[in-house]
Amino acid sequence: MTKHLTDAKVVGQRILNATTKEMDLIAPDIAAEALPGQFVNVQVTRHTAPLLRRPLGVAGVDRENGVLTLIYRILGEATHVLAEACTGDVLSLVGPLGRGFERSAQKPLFVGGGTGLAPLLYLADDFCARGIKPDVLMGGRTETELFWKDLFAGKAGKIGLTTDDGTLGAKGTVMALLPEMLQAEQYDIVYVCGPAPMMKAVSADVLARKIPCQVSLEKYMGCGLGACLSCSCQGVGRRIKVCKDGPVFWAQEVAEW
Amino acid sequence: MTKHLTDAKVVGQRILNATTKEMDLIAPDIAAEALPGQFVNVQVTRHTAPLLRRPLGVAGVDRENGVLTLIYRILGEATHVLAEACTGDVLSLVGPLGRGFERSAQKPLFVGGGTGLAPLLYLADDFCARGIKPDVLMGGRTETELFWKDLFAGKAGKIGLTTDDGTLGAKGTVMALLPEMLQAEQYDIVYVCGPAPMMKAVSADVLARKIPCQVSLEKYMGCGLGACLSCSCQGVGRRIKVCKDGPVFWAQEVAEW
Amino acid sequence: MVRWLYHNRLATDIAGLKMKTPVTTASGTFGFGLEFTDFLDLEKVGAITVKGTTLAPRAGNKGQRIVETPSGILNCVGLENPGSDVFLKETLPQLRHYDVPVIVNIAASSPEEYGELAAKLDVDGVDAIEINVSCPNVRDGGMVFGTDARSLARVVKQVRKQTDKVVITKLSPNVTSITDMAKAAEDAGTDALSLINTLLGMKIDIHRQRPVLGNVTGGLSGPAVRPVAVRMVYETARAVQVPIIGMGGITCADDAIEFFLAGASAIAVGTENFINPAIAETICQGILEYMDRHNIKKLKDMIGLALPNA
Amino acid sequence: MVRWLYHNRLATDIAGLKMKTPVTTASGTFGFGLEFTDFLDLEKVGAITVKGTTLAPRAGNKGQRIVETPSGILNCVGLENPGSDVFLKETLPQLRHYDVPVIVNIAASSPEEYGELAAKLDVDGVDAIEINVSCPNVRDGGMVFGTDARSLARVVKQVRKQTDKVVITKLSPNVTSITDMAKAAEDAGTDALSLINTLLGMKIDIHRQRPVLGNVTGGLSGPAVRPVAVRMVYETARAVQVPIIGMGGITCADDAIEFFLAGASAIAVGTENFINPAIAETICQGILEYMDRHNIKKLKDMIGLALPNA
Ligand SMILES: Cc1cc2nc3c(=O)[nH]c(=O)nc-3n(C[C@H](O)[C@H](O)[C@H](O)COP(=O)(O)OP(=O)(O)OC[C@H]3O[C@@H](n4cnc5c(N)ncnc54)[C@H](O)[C@@H]3O)c2cc1C
Ligand SMILES: Cc1cc2nc3c(=O)[nH]c(=O)nc-3n(C[C@H](O)[C@H](O)[C@H](O)COP(=O)(O)OP(=O)(O)OC[C@H]3O[C@@H](n4cnc5c(N)ncnc54)[C@H](O)[C@@H]3O)c2cc1C
Ligand SMILES: Cc1cc2nc3c(=O)[nH]c(=O)nc-3n(C[C@H](O)[C@H](O)[C@H](O)COP(=O)(O)O)c2cc1C
Ligand SMILES: Cc1cc2nc3c(=O)[nH]c(=O)nc-3n(C[C@H](O)[C@H](O)[C@H](O)COP(=O)(O)O)c2cc1C
Ligand code: FES
Ligand code: FES
Repeated sequence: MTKHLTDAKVVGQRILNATTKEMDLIAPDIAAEALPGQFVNVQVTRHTAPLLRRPLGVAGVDRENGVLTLIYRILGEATHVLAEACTGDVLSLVGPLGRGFERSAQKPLFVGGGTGLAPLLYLADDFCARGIKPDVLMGGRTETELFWKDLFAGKAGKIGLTTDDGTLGAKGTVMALLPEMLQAEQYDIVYVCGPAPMMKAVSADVLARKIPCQVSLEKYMGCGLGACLSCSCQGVGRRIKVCKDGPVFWAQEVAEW
Repeated sequence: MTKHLTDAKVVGQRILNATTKEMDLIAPDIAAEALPGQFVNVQVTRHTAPLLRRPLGVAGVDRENGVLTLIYRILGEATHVLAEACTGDVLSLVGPLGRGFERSAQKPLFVGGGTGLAPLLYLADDFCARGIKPDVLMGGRTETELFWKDLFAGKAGKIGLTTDDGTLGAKGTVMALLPEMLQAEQYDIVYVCGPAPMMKAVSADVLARKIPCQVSLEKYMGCGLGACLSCSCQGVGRRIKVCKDGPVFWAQEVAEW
Repeated sequence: MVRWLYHNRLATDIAGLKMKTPVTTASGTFGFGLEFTDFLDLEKVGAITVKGTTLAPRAGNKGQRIVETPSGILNCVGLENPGSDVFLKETLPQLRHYDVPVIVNIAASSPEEYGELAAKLDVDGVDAIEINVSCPNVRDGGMVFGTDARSLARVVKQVRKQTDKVVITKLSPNVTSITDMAKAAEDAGTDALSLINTLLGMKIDIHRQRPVLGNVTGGLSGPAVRPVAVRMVYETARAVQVPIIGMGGITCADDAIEFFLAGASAIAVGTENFINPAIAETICQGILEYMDRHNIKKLKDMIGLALPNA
Repeated sequence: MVRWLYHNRLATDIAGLKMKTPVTTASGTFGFGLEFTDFLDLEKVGAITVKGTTLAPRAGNKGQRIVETPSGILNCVGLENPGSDVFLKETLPQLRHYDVPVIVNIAASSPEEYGELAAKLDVDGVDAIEINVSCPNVRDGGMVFGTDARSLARVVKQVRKQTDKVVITKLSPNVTSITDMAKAAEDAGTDALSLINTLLGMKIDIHRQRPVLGNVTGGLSGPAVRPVAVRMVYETARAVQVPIIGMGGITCADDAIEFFLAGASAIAVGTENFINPAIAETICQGILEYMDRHNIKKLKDMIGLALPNA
C-alpha cells in the first residue's frame, strides 16, 4: 500500500449533531486503498497556524466515485476550521496511514463510543459487503450523542445502546450491556474503539472470556508516518508507534492505556 | 470621531482585474464616520498567522445601508485570504483611522496610480456630492491596470490616462501628462495617491507651481493607532506618524519619501 | 482613591504596587495609553506601562521597523520617544486624569544614566519604574546590561538608590540562564521582575537580498514566543522571591492563565494590543470565568499552581 | 557513484561532504528516511540526517511528547532510539541501498561517550557525524555541553579524535552568544556547524493546571523560530570560517533562501516534514526558479549574499 500526499476537494458536509460533522472529499487514490481502521492526516490551512495536520479515521469510502468520508468532532482550533470548509474547498491529505483491523472474523461485535465509532462504521460496510452484519454496542453520555445508531442502521445486526444519564438505552457505560451481549452470542472477535478507559475495561472483560479483541489507540501525533516518535508507547515486549504499528492493536499487545 | 473595533459581515466581492478585488462590508459605525483618505485595519483570520491587521483605504461608503467598500490588490498572505472570503463571512475591522483629505477646494485635480486610486474614489464621491467633478490623472503599467477609469466614470470631469507601455493613453508615467493638465486648468489643489516615487515627482512639480498639494503616504503599520511607532518618519521639523498624523499630509510636511 | 473592580477578585500586588486587575500593557505596544481610550476603559487596566523613555528625545531607527513573521512580529523601533522632559510635562499630566497606576519603562546607556533618569521620574503620578535592560534594537539601549549579570546588577543598584518607587527589572530572554539574571536583579534590590522582552531575530528580503529591517535585527514578539516566555516565568518563579510580571505572546485569557499558573503575579499584553486594542480590558472577563469554573476565589490563589511544589 | 542532479547547479560541499542538493533533513524529524520513500526520492535529498542515536537503546520520555503552539511545536521525545548496535545492523544497511550521504546525529552523556559512539560509527555508509550537544529533553542529552563553551570544546575534541568522518557540531540556540559557542566548536576542530536546535519552551494545560508535556519543558521548532534561526546563522557566518547547515522553521524554498543569503551552505528541513512529507525534495525546484530569476548560476554564488560585506 502506498501513502499518498494529495489535494482533496470537499464535496459536502453534513451536521450529525451539535458538535459532530461528516465530510466527503474527493480523494480517489486514498479511497482506492484505505482499509477500515486506517486514518488520514488532514491539513486544515495553508498558513502556519494551526500548524500540524490532524489525524482522522476513515469513516467510509465510495471507491467508484473516489469519495472518502470523515466524521469528526468539533473540538479545538483545527476542527473548527474544518467545520467551516465549504464545498469546493481543497484540503491536503496524507493517507491512508497505519494498520487497520484484522477482518477474517465471521461473527464480530463492535463496541464504540464517540468518534471512535467512525472507523467502525467503515468496518461495518466492509463486513456487510461480505454478507456479515456485525452487532454493535455503543455508549454515550446522553441521547444526542447516539445519533450514530442511525448511521449504523442497515449495516448492523443487533444494536445495544447505553447512556450515562439513561436518556437512551441502558443507563451506564457500555459495560452495563457488554456481559449480556457477550453471553447471548458466540462472537469470534470484538473490536473496541472509543475513549481509553472504555477500551481498557472492555478488552479486559473480552480477553477474560478468551475472545480475540482489537482496539484502536489514540495518541497525539506529529507526523503520522513513524518518524517523529510522538505517538510511541510501550507495548508488551516492544516499543510501538500508534501511527505506524497501529492505530489498531490486539488488546494483549497494549501495555499503556 | 470615535475609532471602532467591530465585526463586519462581507456582503459581496467583485473582481476588478486579475489581481484586484472590491469588497463590500456591513460596518455601519465606520461607514457613518469615515472620511475620504481615512483607512481601516482589517483582521483576515482569527488564527495567529497572518498575525497583524492590514491597513486598507476606504474606497467608498453607503451610509444609508451601513456599507463600507474596500478595494485591494492581492499581493501576499493576508490579501490572498481576503480574496477567498465569501459573502456572510465576518471580518474584524478597526476604524476609521488616520487623518483624511482637506476638502474645501473648488477645482481639484486627482493624480493616482494602482490602489492609491481607492481612497481617491471615495474623495470623488465626496466632491460630487457637493456638485464638483474632479479631474483625474491616472497611470498604470499597462492597459489592464487602468480598469479604474470605469470606476471613476460619472464621478470625474476630465480623465487623463498614461501607461508605461503605451497600451492606453499617453505613454510614460503620469508625469507625461501632468504639466499639460496643470497648464490647461487652474486647479486650487492636487491630491496625489500612489507609489512613493510618483508622489514625490508629482508633488515637486505641483508645489513648484504654487498649487497646494496633498499626498497619502504608505508605511508598514503595526497598530494603526499611533502606539507602535512602526510608521513613524521624519516630517519637516517634527516626527510624524503616518497612521495618526496621516496618511494624508500636505506635500511640504513630508521630509522622507 | 481606588475603585475596586470585580469584587476585588482580580486584585494583585507587585511589591506594593496595587493593581485592580492583573493586566498591564507591555511597554512599547500601548503608546502612552491615551491612544486606546476609544477601545477600552483605562481604569480597568491594572496598570499602564508606557513606551520606553530615555533622558533625551530619540528619533529611533531608520528604515522598516516592523515586519510580520509566523505568529509573531519583529520590531526595531529603537526607542523612539519624546524624552523624559516631554513625558513629564505633557504626557504624565494627561495620564493623571485616570485612576490607574503608571509604570514608566526606562532605558539608558550607563548605570549612572539609568539612575539619573529614575531620579527624574521620582515624581507624583509615576508609580513604578521598569528598567529596560534588554532592548535589542539600539546600541546603547541596555542589551549588554540585559545579558551580563554583573552589569545588570549595577544598573539595578543605581536605580534603586535614586527612587522610592517600585522598581521592576525587565529581563532579556536572550541569555543562557534566565534564573541567573533574575537572581542578580533580585540581589541588587529590584522589587519585581518583568519577563520576557523580545527574542533577537531577523528576516531577510530574498528579492533585495538584504535584511528587511532597517536595523538588520529586531526583537521577536507575539504568540510565536509564548512557549519560551512561559518556560522562563516558570523557571524564574522557582528561583526568586520577588513577584513576576509575565508577558510574551499573550492574546487572550487562556494565555494569561498559563502565566499565572507558571508563577506570574500579573501579566502584560503586548503585540496583541495591535490586533485587538480592547484586549487589556476584556481579558479580565475570561479570567473570572476560568476562576468560577475552577472554584478559585481570588487571583492570588492561582499564582504558581502549575509549579512542582504547588 | 554520484549521479548529479539539476546540472549540478545545486551542489554544495560541507567540509568535504558532497551534497547533490543543499537540502538535508533535520535530525529527529525524518526518522531514518525510509518512512518517507512513498513521498519523495531519497536520492534527491542532499543528505539524510537520521534520528539522534545513542550508544544504548533509549525509550525516551513518558507522557505527551509533542504539542502544537502558535506556528510551532514543542517536543520532548527524549532521544528515543534503538541504539547504535541496532542502527548499524538493521538501519544502515537499508540506507546503503540509496545513493545519498548519511549524517548520523549522536548524543551521549560525557565527552568520552561521545568519542566512543563516534568511533563505533566510523564505518562505511556513514558520511558524517552530527554532534547533538543541545537536546533539551533529556538530563544527559548534552544540553550542558550545548550551553557551555568549554564543555562543548571537550566533546568536539573527543569526537574529532575518534573519527575521520566529517564532524558537524549542532548548536543550541539557548545561549547568550551563539558566536562564542560557534567559535569554541571551530577551535576544537569541528568541520562544520548545524544551527539551530530547538528553543526551550513549555505549555501549561490550564484545565489540569500542569505542564502539557511529560517532560515539563520541550524544544520549540517550526516557523515560529525561523527569525531566531536566521539571525543566528547570519551572526555565526560572520564569526567562523567553517560551513554552516542552517535550519529552524524552513517550510519552503523562500525560507531556505533566507538561510543561504544569511550564510548557510546547506539547509535542513525539520518540522515541515510532518506537514509536507515531500518537501525535502520539492524545495529544490523553488530554489532553482529563484536562481533563474536572479541570474544566479550556482547555489554557491548565493551563499552569504545578505551579509554586510557581500
Ligand atoms: C489515529 C487517530 C484517529 C482519529 N480519528 C478521529 C476521527 O475519526 N474523528 C474525530 O473526531 N477525531 C479523531 N481523532 C482525534 C482528532 O485527531 C482530534 O480530535 C483533533 O486532532 C483535534 O484537533 P483540534 O485542533 O480541533 O483540537 P485541539 O484543541 O488541538 O485538541 C483537542 C484534542 O485533540 C487532540 N489532538 C490535537 N492535535 C492532535 C494530533 N495532531 N494528533 C492527535 N491528537 C491531537 C489533543 O490532544 C486534544 O485532546 C483521531 C486521532 C487519532 C490519533
Ligand atoms: C494607510 C494605508 C492604506 C492602504 N490602502 C490600501 C488599499 O486601499 N488597497 C490596497 O490594495 N492596499 C492598500 N494598502 C497596502 C496594503 O496594506 C498591503 O498591500 C497589504 O497589507 C498587503 O498584505 P499581504 O499580507 O497581502 O502582503 P505581504 O506579503 O504581507 O506584503 C506585501 C506588501 O504589503 C506591505 N504590507 C504588509 N503588511 C503591511 C502592514 N501591516 N502595513 C503596511 N503595509 C504592509 C508589505 O510591506 C509589502 O510591501 C494600504 C497601506 C497603508 C499603509
Ligand atoms: C513595537 C514594540 C515596541 C517595544 N518597545 C519596548 C520598549 O520600549 N521597552 C521595553 O522594555 N520593551 C519593549 N517591547 C517589548 C514588549 O514590551 C514585550 O516585552 C514583548 O513584546 C513581548 O510581549 P508580546 O509578545 O505580548 O508583545 C516592545 C515590543 C514591541 C512589539
Ligand atoms: C520531534 C523532533 C525530534 C527532534 N530530535 C532531534 C534529535 O534527535 N537530535 C537533534 O539534534 N535534533 C533534534 N530535533 C531538532 C531538529 O533537528 C531541528 O534542529 C529543529 O527542529 C529546528 O528545525 P525545524 O524548525 O525545521 O524543525 C528534533 C526536532 C523535533 C521537532
Ligand atoms: S505520529 Fe510521528 S511517529 Fe507516530
Ligand atoms: S502603525 Fe503603529 S504607530 Fe503607526
